[in-house]
Amino acid sequence: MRRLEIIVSRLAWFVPTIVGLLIIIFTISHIIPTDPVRVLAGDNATQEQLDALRKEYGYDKPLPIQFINYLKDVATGNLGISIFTKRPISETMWHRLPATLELTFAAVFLSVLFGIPLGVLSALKRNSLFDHVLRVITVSGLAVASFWLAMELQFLFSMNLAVAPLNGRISGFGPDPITGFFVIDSLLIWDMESLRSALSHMILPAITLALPAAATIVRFTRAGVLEVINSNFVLYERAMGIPWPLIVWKYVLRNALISTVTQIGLIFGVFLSGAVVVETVFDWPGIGAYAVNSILQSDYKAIMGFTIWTGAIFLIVNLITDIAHTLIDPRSSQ
Amino acid sequence: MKTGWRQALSKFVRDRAALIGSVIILGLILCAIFAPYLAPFPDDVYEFHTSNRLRAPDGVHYFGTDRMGSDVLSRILFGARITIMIAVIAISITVAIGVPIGLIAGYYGKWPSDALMRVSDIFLAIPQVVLAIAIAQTLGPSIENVILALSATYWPFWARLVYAETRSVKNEIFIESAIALGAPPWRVMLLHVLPNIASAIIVRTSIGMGNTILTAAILGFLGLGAPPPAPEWGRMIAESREFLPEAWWYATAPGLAIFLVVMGFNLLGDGLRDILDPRIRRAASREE
Amino acid sequence: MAELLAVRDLTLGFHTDAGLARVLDGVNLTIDRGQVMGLVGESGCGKTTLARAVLGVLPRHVTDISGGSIRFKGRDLLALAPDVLSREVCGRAITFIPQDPYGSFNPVFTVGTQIMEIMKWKSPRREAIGWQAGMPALLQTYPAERRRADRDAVLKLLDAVQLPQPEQILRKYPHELSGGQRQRLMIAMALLPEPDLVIADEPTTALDVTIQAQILGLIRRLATERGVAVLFTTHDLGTAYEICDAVTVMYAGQDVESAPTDVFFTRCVHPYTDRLLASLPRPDGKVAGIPGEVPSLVTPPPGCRFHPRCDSAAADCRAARPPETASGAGHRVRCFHPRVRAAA
Amino acid sequence: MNAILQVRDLQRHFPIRGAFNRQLGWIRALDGVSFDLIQGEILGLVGESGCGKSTLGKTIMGIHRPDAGAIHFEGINIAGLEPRAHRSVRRHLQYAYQDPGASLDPRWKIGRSLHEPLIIHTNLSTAEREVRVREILRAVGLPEGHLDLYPHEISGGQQRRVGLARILTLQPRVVILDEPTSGLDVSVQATVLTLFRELRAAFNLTYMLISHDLAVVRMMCQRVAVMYLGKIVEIGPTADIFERPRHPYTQSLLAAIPQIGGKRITRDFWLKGEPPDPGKLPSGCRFRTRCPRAEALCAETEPELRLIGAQHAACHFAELDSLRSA
Amino acid sequence: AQGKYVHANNSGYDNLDPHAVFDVGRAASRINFYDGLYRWVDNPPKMIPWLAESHTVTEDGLSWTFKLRQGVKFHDGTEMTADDVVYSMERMLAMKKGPATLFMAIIDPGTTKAKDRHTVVFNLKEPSAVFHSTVPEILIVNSKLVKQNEKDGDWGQAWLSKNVASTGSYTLRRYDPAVGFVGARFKDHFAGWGAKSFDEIEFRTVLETNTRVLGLLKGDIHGTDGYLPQDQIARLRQASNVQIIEQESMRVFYFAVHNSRPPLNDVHLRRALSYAFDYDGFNNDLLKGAVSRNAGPVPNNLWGVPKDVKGYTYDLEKAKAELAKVKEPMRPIVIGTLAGFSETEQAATLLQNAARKIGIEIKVESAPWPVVQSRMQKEDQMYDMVPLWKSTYYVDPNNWIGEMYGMRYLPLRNNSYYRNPEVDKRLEQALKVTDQSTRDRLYQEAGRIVVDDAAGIFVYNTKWFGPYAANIGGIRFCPIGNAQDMRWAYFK
Ligand SMILES: Nc1ncnc2c1ncn2[C@@H]1O[C@H](COP(=O)(O)OP(=O)(O)OP(=O)(O)O)[C@@H](O)[C@H]1O
Ligand SMILES: Nc1ncnc2c1ncn2[C@@H]1O[C@H](COP(=O)(O)OP(=O)(O)OP(=O)(O)O)[C@@H](O)[C@H]1O
Ligand SMILES: [Mg+2]
Ligand SMILES: [Mg+2]
Repeated sequence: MRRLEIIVSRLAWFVPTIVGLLIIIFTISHIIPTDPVRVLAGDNATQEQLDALRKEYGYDKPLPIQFINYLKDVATGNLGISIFTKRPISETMWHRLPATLELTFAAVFLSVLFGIPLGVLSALKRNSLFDHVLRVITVSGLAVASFWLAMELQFLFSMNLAVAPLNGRISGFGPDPITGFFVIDSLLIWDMESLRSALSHMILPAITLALPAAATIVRFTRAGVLEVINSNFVLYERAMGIPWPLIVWKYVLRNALISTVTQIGLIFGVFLSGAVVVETVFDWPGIGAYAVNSILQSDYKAIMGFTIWTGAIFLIVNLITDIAHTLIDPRSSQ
Repeated sequence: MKTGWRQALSKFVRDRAALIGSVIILGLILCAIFAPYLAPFPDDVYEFHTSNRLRAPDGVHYFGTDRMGSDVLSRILFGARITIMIAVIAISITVAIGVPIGLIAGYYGKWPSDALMRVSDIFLAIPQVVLAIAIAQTLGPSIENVILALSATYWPFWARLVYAETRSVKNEIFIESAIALGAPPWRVMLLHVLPNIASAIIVRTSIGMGNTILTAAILGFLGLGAPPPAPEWGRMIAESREFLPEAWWYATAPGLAIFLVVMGFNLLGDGLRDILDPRIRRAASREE
Repeated sequence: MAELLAVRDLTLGFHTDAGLARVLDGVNLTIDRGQVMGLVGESGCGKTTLARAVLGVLPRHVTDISGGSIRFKGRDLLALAPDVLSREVCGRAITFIPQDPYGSFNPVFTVGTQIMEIMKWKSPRREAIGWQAGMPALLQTYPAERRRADRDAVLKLLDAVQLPQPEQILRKYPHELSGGQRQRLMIAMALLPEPDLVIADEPTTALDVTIQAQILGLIRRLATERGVAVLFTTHDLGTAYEICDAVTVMYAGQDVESAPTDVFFTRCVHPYTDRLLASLPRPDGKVAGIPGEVPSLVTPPPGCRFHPRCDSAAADCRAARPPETASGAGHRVRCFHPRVRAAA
Repeated sequence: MNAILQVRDLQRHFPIRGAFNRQLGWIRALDGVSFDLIQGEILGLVGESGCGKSTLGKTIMGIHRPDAGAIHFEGINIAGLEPRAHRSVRRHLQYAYQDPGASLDPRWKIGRSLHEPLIIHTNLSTAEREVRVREILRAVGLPEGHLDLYPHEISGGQQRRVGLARILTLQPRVVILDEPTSGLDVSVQATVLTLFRELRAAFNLTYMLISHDLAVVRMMCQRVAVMYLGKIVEIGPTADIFERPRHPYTQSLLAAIPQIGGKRITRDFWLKGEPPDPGKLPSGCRFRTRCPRAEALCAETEPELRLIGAQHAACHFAELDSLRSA
Repeated sequence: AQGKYVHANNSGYDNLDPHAVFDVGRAASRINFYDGLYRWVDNPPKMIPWLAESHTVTEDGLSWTFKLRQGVKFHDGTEMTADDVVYSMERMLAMKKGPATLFMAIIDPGTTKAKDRHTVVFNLKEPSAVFHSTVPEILIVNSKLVKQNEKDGDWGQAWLSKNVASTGSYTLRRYDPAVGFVGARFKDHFAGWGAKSFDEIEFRTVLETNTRVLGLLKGDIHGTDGYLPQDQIARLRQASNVQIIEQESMRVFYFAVHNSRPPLNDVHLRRALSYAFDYDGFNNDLLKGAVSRNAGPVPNNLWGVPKDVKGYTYDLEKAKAELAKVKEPMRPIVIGTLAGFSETEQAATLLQNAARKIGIEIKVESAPWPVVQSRMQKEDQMYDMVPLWKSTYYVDPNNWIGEMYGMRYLPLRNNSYYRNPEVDKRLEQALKVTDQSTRDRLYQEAGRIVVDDAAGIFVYNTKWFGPYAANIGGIRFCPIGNAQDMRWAYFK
């Protein structure tokens, strides 16, 4: 019951939040000195050409009207035409989404795979050498600039050791899109060459993305476990002679994960911001790289499109996080 | 018996993380102040020696030279000034906006808190880096605009933090008892609530410094930061990118500088959290 | 009656920021089979620490056990390997009723899951060594047959602790139950493995008086029916009077006096016990506290730790801790200058 | 008799909220409470946890706004006064928190905490305040050196003294003591209770003593009120209530307290079950779900406080013999 | 016929429509999929007949009649006719994008006529000396096919952005805007094929320079763009499996200077700045001598260049002397650089550095090209100076000096806001007359004045260093299209 209410109330905030976001972005976009029409028309356009285009795209109307028209378009799923690529923005977004998701999932996978067990272990071995070393690593993981890490990884593994590709998502075009996820697609058509290529391209960007996230997970899991491990119920379970591994990996972990799960929304933010930079450095054809390009080109429609998308993704992730939270913590669905 | 602050100080000295962190930050500040004296080639911030470009590190140029033939070490030392300035001003603005808003919304509850939550929700609905990039780009690349973009995107964090802390402190009995004694709201907020959430703000500020520096570096990297020839670290890394295969030192030095400084602030924040945050302290005393 | 548990000269401390806190200092405690032994004393005197020492769940890294023994049915628990202790003693021969029935349930599992977990490992029907013995704990299974038998036992006991509709209760999460219900479940969980000794650490302090009365009655009745010995920790002398066969008093980490309940409340001879009883509120309004403060455990006074607050203290009290002297049947006291009372 | 404080039909309800701020129901923390506090007396207020004792105290203080009812303090109705107007009343009506350690700002030295009420309510100069603070410190038996200490640096008993000193600087007439001894060891409790008595004599105070420890109440109070789920079910002189409790709840409360040297009560304690959810009170008498004497009438009409002998009790069958002796 | 050629390009192929795209970076899709009426080849560029065999012009220079080649097949097998040419011109004019800007001023919609199946007539509004050199940009699409795919009168724009409908050398095999395209050799192309031409060509977008270089070194790709940083060229030269083809290009790097805004309207200040740029340091140290000093606006390797003009040299003494003569009050000068084009930034900082020494303060602002461009096109918003390249769209001095300093191109292409009647008179005349030697003289005279006026700081003409796998032969470089016309190339 409560779960449904959480979902509904989250969804109810969806639209106002996105509209609010758009107002912010729309406002700042219109301070851009770029004249979108000029960009659209190309290097050598004449004044009449510009006027015609201005009318065609509705740039001659007052700003509030433009905004309302834009909202109408957005409501119908039309994000407009990119000034720079001259293609529908939603199409580009859909086209690039699998790349970003594939990378993000890989990073989530890596960070959870390493983050949670390491977090538990360092909590158990609190103040041991292991814990100290891990603490140094996690603090470093959060301190390192992702673009720099990406470059250093490229320098080491691609340029010098030549064990991983420098950038890109796959060599060439990759398998024909079925799901759009190269790893899955190449498995579906059993194309081992593509699979190898896709995985080897993914490894460096995924590590770059996963490092700060894994560090965050380690820290939260560690703190969660430490908090739980001192709780009375652990004392009780120990006093009742329940085997220690069971206490840790079943009873403590489940409790500790409650706080970790609530952090996943935040971690996802880390991923999305990370994606923006990491995709740029690794030339990963996802929406993050598209956003940076659009921003650098002052392609404000594309920026707004990207903003809506990230806003929506972020809100959805938070929604999922909330639901997951109610699933693992029975107290919250009361 | 030791007083609260002296106790905190002695803990601080014992906490290695906080100590290392503050040593690093102190180092940064000293570098910034004494950059003209420390730098082997202080003129190289503006001075180019095109025939001397991309020299590998040696006894003269400890960190090598860059694409214009300037001494990388000297530029990094001067870059510390920019980094400190951006971080300090941005965080000050952020705190100045976020703390009062969070305090008032948290203290009064009801619609101010709703309004705050909604507005900050909107700001928090997309990753801060993205928003900062968008704003910085819109306003045009300059240090002032970087600061503006950072403050505009980071204030909700402080507002939220102060809001949450205020809400929880407000439930403390000593607050209720101050109200019961008849203390007016401003008195309660400024003299009771604020000092009690100060440690949380300090901790957050220290870690926030690190984040701000990272985001500023990203903006610099994307060419949205200080214009050339400012020796901004993110910009230096961006400049170095095309020379990465031949000139490894070029990217490595500013990257390490960012890393060290952010690490310093994070360590300090972590350490301060252990020292100042009573909740953790309580948990720690229960710990095995 | 045979000795079930014998704690001898147990001395231990915790490493703290301020230094080593000498929490227990040569504590002696004896519990016979089927006996309800009250352990009373003011807050911080080491009752919980003693109980946890017996259960072997003291905080590992900071505890410094410097002497003494805990003999349970002839085995020295302190000398036992932790995994043997956890497997064979804890939850099986010795079980535990905690003070805080809410915090001691894992909030994210149903109470049924938690009870069945205890039964899986600690059920009296579990053969000591099966083929699973060498398996890692995470991989061991719960044979369906035993599970069924265990479940029947659980339902029966829940009924005995006055929990109506036990099937439904097992499906609930801890936060969906009231404090009294939770504490009843804790009692049931302590009795299900059919232990010889139950350690109850202030099991009623978190409860209201009327509920407390119900729970105390329950513990008393079940202990008597099943012949289980109970170590009952409390700082409420009334509660101790209510359910204990015998009482041991502690002061600042030292046991000072131990006697059968009726003797204890009428003919106590240790000055501390005497002052403690005099501090109880009385209808006539004549109360007298104990002047002075509880000593720091990091720098405790030498000898008898009560001597700085004791009006009959003399030089010998500072010099050494008084030895245990018998003062009647089952009445032992550690004082050089016991109160002389006319026998009532 | 001179009632310094008259409480009439006081109500205070807390909403139970779900998501969306949707209201799911009410907790009737105070559900029509009336009583008088007589000048110079100590009135005990007992009842189980969550029955509304603290809420009553805080509502009288104006920390909570009452939903209905009147509170006359020295003849003025102070119920629902504006916060600003309430502040002047607070000089004379003070609330001592259950845990005085927590009621002192952990970052303020004791001295500063003691100055605060004077800064708020008076225009005294620093020096004048200092004199007053030292006076009061002596009255509660604390050395002056403590002014420079932080709350966590002094013992629990001393914290309680500071808490009282802080209240007494304003020379109040009525002090509401909320569970002043809970969590204290008996030896400390004895000292604290003695202090209360001495201060009352020295400052001519009237106390309302909230406690769930009947033994303390019996020792300290002239009159006792017994609360059950937001209502006073019995009120009267201490001796009468302890001798001849009329309400079955009071009877069971008395029966639940172990009496050293007396009969062992656990053998035949008769009260079953637990208090109902305060959000879902039963119809009629709110004690009927646990009451062994409950009849059909109890489910229909809610009993009002009636005068029986020297005390008032809210039970349809208050005249019957006590359950304990039955 | 053999093999697949893989090219790594530094910008994205996000649109294949030949009438929408018109920048040098994306020339490969235009040139390999589509054919124009004529075609530019080689260096210096020659125009050869292509879809058209020949043309005639009326006396007044207004009516241009092109004779089309017969039997040219579109990829779908239908024949290319004059109707397709008319449709293509109308389509360009209607869409008003990219290449349309070359024609909109001189051709009105509806005036282009198909005289017969293989003859087409363009009717100009005014005589134009440059029209001839823009004819190769009239790329022909399959009008029937495009019309079938029109939606809501969009001239088939949505469809053609992802598809190819042409007679061109290659047919579209695969396309992904984020990745690039693959073309398969069109066997029936009218121009025929050599024995060793590629079966397939793949153009990938690889934004990162290092990846392109590494790919070339590893043999994953066979060619990449020819304007790599010199450090990379140096690196590639050392590899045995890579060849560098060196060609003089027509891409002039200069500072556009706002000639109308004080104090830059003072010729002495402009001269001072021209003396303050370290040409040698920039061309020889930073760019490792890979470029050649170009003293004026028109590339040295084109006609119309006054060969005797040596231009300015780096001389701070002379700069100081000029600065002393400046009457306008001084203020900080703002240079706008192109974000992502580090050369512009390096040039700006180099000038900044030298100017500081003679007491001129310079501020550098970086912005993306669209921002810079749109500011340049407004007289009040134009930066004081912008370092940038002037690329080849058609091979005529008008592409450079005409558009840079002719008043008729204010403000869209003349971003220098340079208004000199003496120069303008000559530029206008050169547009009308068709006699080559007269035009050569006019452009030389104009160029001389512009340089003397220091209307811009002219730095270098680019050299093109085409990095290709060593086993590639037949690369024909032409400044237009930058050697991305793959139909002549082959594996050795
Ligand atoms: N982990 C620990 N580290 C340091 N000191 C500890 C630790 N656990 C307990 N102590 C100290 O040991 C002393 C005895 O604690 P213990 O919990 O045994 O007292 P108790 O008699 O059970 O008190 P209470 O009645 O309050 O429960 C206290 O002073 C306590 O502060
Ligand atoms: N601020 C509040 N908001 C909502 N509910 C409240 C609030 N304060 C008290 N309550 C509820 O009102 C009821 C009475 O609470 P109150 O604190 O007055 O009880 P009490 O008798 O003082 O209990 P205790 O003996 O535990 O102190 C409880 O059910 C409590 O949960
Ligand atoms: Mg205890
Ligand atoms: Mg209360």
